[in-house]
Amino acid sequence: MEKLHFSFDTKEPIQKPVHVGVVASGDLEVIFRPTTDTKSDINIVTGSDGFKEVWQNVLDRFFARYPIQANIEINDFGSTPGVVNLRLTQAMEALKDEK
Amino acid sequence: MKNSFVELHARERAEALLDDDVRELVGPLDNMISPHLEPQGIVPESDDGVVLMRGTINGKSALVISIEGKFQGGGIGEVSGAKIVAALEKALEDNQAGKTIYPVLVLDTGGVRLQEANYGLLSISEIQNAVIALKKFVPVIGLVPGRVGSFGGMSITASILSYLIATKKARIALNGPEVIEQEAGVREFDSSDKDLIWNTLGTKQRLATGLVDEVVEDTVDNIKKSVSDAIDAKKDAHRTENIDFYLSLLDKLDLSKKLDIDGYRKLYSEVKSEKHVIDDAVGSNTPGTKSRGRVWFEKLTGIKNAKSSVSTVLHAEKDGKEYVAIVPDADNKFPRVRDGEVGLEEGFAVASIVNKVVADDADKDIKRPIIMVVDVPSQAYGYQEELIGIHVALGSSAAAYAKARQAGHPVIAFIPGDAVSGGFLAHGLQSNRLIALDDTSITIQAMSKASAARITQRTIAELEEATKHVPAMAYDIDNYEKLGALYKLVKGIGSYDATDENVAKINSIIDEAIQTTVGKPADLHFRYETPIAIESGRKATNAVRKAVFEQWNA
Amino acid sequence: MRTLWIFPGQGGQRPGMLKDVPQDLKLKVKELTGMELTDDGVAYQDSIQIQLGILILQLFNVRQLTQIKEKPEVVAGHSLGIFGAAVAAGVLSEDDAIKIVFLRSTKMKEAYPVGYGMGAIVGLTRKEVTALVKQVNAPDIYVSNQNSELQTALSGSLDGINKVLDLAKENGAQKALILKVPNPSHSPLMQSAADALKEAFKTIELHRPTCTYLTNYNGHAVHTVDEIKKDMINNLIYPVYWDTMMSVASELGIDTTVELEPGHAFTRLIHTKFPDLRNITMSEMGIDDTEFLLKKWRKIND
Amino acid sequence: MTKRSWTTNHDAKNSKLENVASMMDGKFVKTENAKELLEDLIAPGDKVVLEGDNQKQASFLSKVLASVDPGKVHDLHMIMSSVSRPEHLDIFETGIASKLDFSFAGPQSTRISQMIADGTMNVGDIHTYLELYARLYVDLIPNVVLVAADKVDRDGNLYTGANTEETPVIVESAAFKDGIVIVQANEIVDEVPRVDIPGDWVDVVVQADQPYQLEPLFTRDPQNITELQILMGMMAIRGIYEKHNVQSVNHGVGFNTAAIELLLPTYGEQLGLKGKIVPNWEVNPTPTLIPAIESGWVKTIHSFGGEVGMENYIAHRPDIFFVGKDGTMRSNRAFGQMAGQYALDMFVGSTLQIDKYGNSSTVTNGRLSGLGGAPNMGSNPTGRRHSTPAWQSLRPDNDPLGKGQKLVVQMVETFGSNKKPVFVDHLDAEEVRKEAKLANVPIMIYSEDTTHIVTEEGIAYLYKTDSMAERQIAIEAVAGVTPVGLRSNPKQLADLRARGIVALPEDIGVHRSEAKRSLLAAQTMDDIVDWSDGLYNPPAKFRSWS
Repeated sequence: MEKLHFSFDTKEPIQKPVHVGVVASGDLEVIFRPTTDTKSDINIVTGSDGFKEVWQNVLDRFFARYPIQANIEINDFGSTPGVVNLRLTQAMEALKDEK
Repeated sequence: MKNSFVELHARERAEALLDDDVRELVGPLDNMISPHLEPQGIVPESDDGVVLMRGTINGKSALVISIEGKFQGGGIGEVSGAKIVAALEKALEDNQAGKTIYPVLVLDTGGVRLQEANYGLLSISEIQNAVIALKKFVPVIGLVPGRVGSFGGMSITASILSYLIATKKARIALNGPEVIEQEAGVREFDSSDKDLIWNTLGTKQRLATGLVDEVVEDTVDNIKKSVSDAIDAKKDAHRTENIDFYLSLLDKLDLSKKLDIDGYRKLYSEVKSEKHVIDDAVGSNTPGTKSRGRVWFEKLTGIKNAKSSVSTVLHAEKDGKEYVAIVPDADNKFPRVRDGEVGLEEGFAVASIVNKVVADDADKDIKRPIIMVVDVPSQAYGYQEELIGIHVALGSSAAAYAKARQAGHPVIAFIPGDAVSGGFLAHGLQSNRLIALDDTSITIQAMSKASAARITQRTIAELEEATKHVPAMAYDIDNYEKLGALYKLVKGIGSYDATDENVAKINSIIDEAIQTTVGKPADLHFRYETPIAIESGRKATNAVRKAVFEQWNA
Repeated sequence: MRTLWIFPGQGGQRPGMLKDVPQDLKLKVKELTGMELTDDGVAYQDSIQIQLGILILQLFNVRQLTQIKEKPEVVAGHSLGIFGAAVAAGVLSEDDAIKIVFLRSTKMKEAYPVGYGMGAIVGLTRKEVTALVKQVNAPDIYVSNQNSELQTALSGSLDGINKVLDLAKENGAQKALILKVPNPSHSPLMQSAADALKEAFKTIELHRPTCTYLTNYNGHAVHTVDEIKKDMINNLIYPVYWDTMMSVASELGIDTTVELEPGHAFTRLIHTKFPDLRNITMSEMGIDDTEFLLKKWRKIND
Repeated sequence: MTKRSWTTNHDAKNSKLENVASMMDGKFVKTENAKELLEDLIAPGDKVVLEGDNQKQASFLSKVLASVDPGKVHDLHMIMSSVSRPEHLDIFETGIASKLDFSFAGPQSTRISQMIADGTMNVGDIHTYLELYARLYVDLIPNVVLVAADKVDRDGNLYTGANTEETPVIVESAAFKDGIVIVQANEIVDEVPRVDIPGDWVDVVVQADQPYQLEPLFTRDPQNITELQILMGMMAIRGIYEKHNVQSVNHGVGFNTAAIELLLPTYGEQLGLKGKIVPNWEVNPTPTLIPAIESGWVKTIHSFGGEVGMENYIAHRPDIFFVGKDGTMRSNRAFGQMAGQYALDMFVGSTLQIDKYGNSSTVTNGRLSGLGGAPNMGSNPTGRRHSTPAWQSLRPDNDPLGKGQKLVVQMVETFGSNKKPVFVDHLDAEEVRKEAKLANVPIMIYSEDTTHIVTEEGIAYLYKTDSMAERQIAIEAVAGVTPVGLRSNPKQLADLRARGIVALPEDIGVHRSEAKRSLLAAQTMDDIVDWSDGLYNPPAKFRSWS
């Protein structure tokens, strides 16, 4: 198990918290919380060691497309980068929903 | 099919059962994760795998408790267990105050979360106690949708629920086939034989033999309707009050050949229930199979070489206290119950005995204390035990003890021997005071090391390494004390040292324990309020309870 | 039904594993090699005790399986395990196997250059590991056993291996560690052992195999004495291509595996690769349960 | 000058048949004489076709062939569309055979790669199915063909039913060029339900000791379909099937295509596409199509071969499938492959690796699995002349002589389940070419034939790119965080989206949160059985327990 931390200088603060996903095998859960910082902090707890660089790439790409300001927590149980991206973008969709 | 319920995650299932306006308690944003997983290199989940949601089911105020089968196989740990118990207790409070609220449990669980073994066992016994109390007011409906199904201690809980609805994608049993194969060998239960597993544990068979009350098609609408109708009809299968039926059934069981599915369906349909009364143990001149439990029972009751109509269950009254013990019988007619395990007959016999004590004292103000003498290496691991439904037997005795305690009988557990898994849930964990001897030979755990290693895919060495970080994983009594559940850990008395002087000492501790229950609520809160529990043992439990109570009302 | 018998190598030894092994096998070891197998914690620090112990345990398992009229369609040994496999295939006698394994373990003990050993990387393909070794470009580092698609061993100088392990961790390897193996097995550095075995095999009579044998050195399915002999002689200087052997076994149509003692490591590997195969591990299931399952599956199959 | 005889082949065949006449009872030979029969009828060096596509195997005859005396029968030149049984390769170890021309070898990819590398086997070449069948009539004309049939009557008429597959094209190539046609029969009957192959084409029939082996190759358990595959299926339906008004399609076997089949009756219906797209299919009767059939999405299905368990369902749906008057399906692999090449709007497949240019291959871990049918159907047939709206939608605006092209869609997740990137700079196939001494790199589908790539990130409309450089940039935009994908940058992505060369889910109105398993019309095999009113009977290994 590995704990990773990343941070990104971003500008668009999110308005409400959002939770997506389940810590199942090959899956992850993602929690967005509004933050007062002018940057996004990402804390990841993952069951697969040695993928720091891949996480960096996934997050670089995500924040390039969605430069949001949020406190993000991820609990990951061995998902592929595709599933990580799916959950992050689903969280973005949930943010836009009024429901 | 379209709109499948089984495909949904635990949170979606809760939302699907409830009408639109819902509110989750202690959800993912509260981040009450299990403190015991990260030290073992396991990724936690923000809701620790249990969703508590309040709302209405077709207008009826309801609490849905939905276990996430996909997180750690739906295993119950300290935090997830405490969430369930706290929510059930608030529902009880509301019902007692006339504010009717119907609890619904969605069981998708392997039972105890092995990485938090003893916390899982404690929580499951506390869940069972809360369900028994609630059933006096409202039906407590259980739903087993599947893929994981319901296994282990939570199947004992399932047997105690008022009404059990399932889909055909679920299985229900106490011991998984892999555990039985590990404990009893492949000829007892071949875990590679998928047909055998599903035909034995699948809900089609469970419906035919009274272990499930309704099997519904896997759609959200069907399932919501069944749950709602069951509530309206105040359904109650009284599954754990079927004791004479099962004791009659066991009398007719032909143990000369291996029981199979057709054989059992035939037997189940033909048995006529006859009243069974199990008399007090009497003295004899032939000693029974040696065990710590037998030694102490005989010394505490003064009955030498005690024997009874059920060779493995002894009970007797002495100085106004009812003693109950489960003991081994090396040549017991049940082949899988020869070392003191709690099997079918033991569960139903203990239930019969305890229910009779409660009935006899029903109109008395002072209720006789019931003293469990606990030395149970485990529940029985056997194919026919699963086929008949050993989880119902253990549920029957757990329910009997809980009802006795809630009726005012002080229930004290004295532990001179082992206290393991389903055996301890059936005969031990429904007591509101736990007294144990400080002897290294005693094992208190959820599963044997060999089985736990196989299920968690670790070597026994890795398992032992983990126990160093998480006391709840440990097998010895000293670590168990750290959980704060014991009333007293008696030092200086070995588990076989039942000298007159030691017996007198234990008797006085038991009497003292009885006094501490007088005038106190008949629940299991004692375990949360001991100094060790508050300071460390149940810190996470108490934090979760506080959060659930605060969030209960919007 | 087509069964594959799997003979594990060093690693699964534990004190007391020889308690059921018949006295005549232990006596054979004493007569043929002068070694007294003590089967305890101290013994299993010594490579000779470990290898001879595992061998006679597997010879006993082969006798047990033969007694219940079981015959393998395919046999596969991992490193030390190939000698048990050769006996099961009827190529090598029990006595010769004991003598050869004694020679092999003695040579391995002698060829004990301090600072040499093995490492393992989990999570990278052989291609990726090979590229890292090239990148480190230090002497005496060889890409060695391939136990599964993403489990590759390294053999050679420990300094060199450690450099590769560090690189691996930065490139997505889940695990990268030094193995508790005292010599650079399965690499050209063990040539002296291969020479000694070559000499010994000159005077050993071998017979045609009664089943298919999967070679360590290139993962082929073979049926000739020469190929099996080559595998036994050169076993220590070539990698064990276990992943390829298991693919070939599956292509030969096997549907059931029986892993002989000790341990169940290789059953776990093949179960991840081919989940539909039925598996038996003799270390957990005794011969009675093994017989029960094989008879039951054979009835379903045929 | 002696007169040249023009019937040398005919005479040779007759003399061979004569010296086995003692074994023959009409066209029939006893099961126990099969070995002797092959030893007499097959001469060393003969070209022998052994029937075995990846489903139906002439398994009795292949076992008998492996048991013949290598002294009598050796150095055969085998011609096999699919190498899938162990004995298919054993005959090369014993010298019975020495040369092989084939198409697919997935189930034996390790052994065949080893044999090629160490020279036990000499490979003529690797083909797609259609070109292999075609060569049976040009430069690979067989001396002997060994095929399998379900039922055979007294006159040797064959009933091959749903599993007709490649039997006709093989038998015809021998029957009319003095090749010897040997048939293994499951059953010898007085009257066959219908004649699939006339007795005139058949020389010898042997009763097999057990029915020929049949693999359920196209069955996919919906249980294993993931949310990513559902998202990609939604994008494909919206961004390709609907956008290009696709009417006829072939689905390569896989979970991506199974997801699309199970999304039509639910997601497709929500989009109002029923009756508007894909009425006509060239595909094996895959069970995951049942919900779409029952909901009225599908008008016709022609199949290369049958699928175990679907027989009864097909017999009850003659309006949809190609069914004989006896009520059972008639498949045809050669015609199916031809239809796949010339008659379809679109081919949808998946692959294990795609390089930066868009070439794809299914070579894995250095092992040659062969090519099969995908390269044929995943290619743009320049010879085709008729047009359809889908083809036209790919026609570049500024090309007066343009005629559009077939849609060839590759669907892949950017990372495989082993967490290795699918998009790579160099295909593993490039190394395999050296090891297996092949003329060409075994590419499954070439870049220029690939019109769309779908990943979990989005769709790249490659046909819209005007240069290889722009094609690479489009691929990079949807290749996630693979080495290829990391070269993409936000500016390029924005430009490609603006010009419609790349679409993310939000660009085509696809909501990622809807990508849930509950959106599938069926989640388990039981659900599919229910959809079929119990007519579908899943093979044992797919039975979902309940």
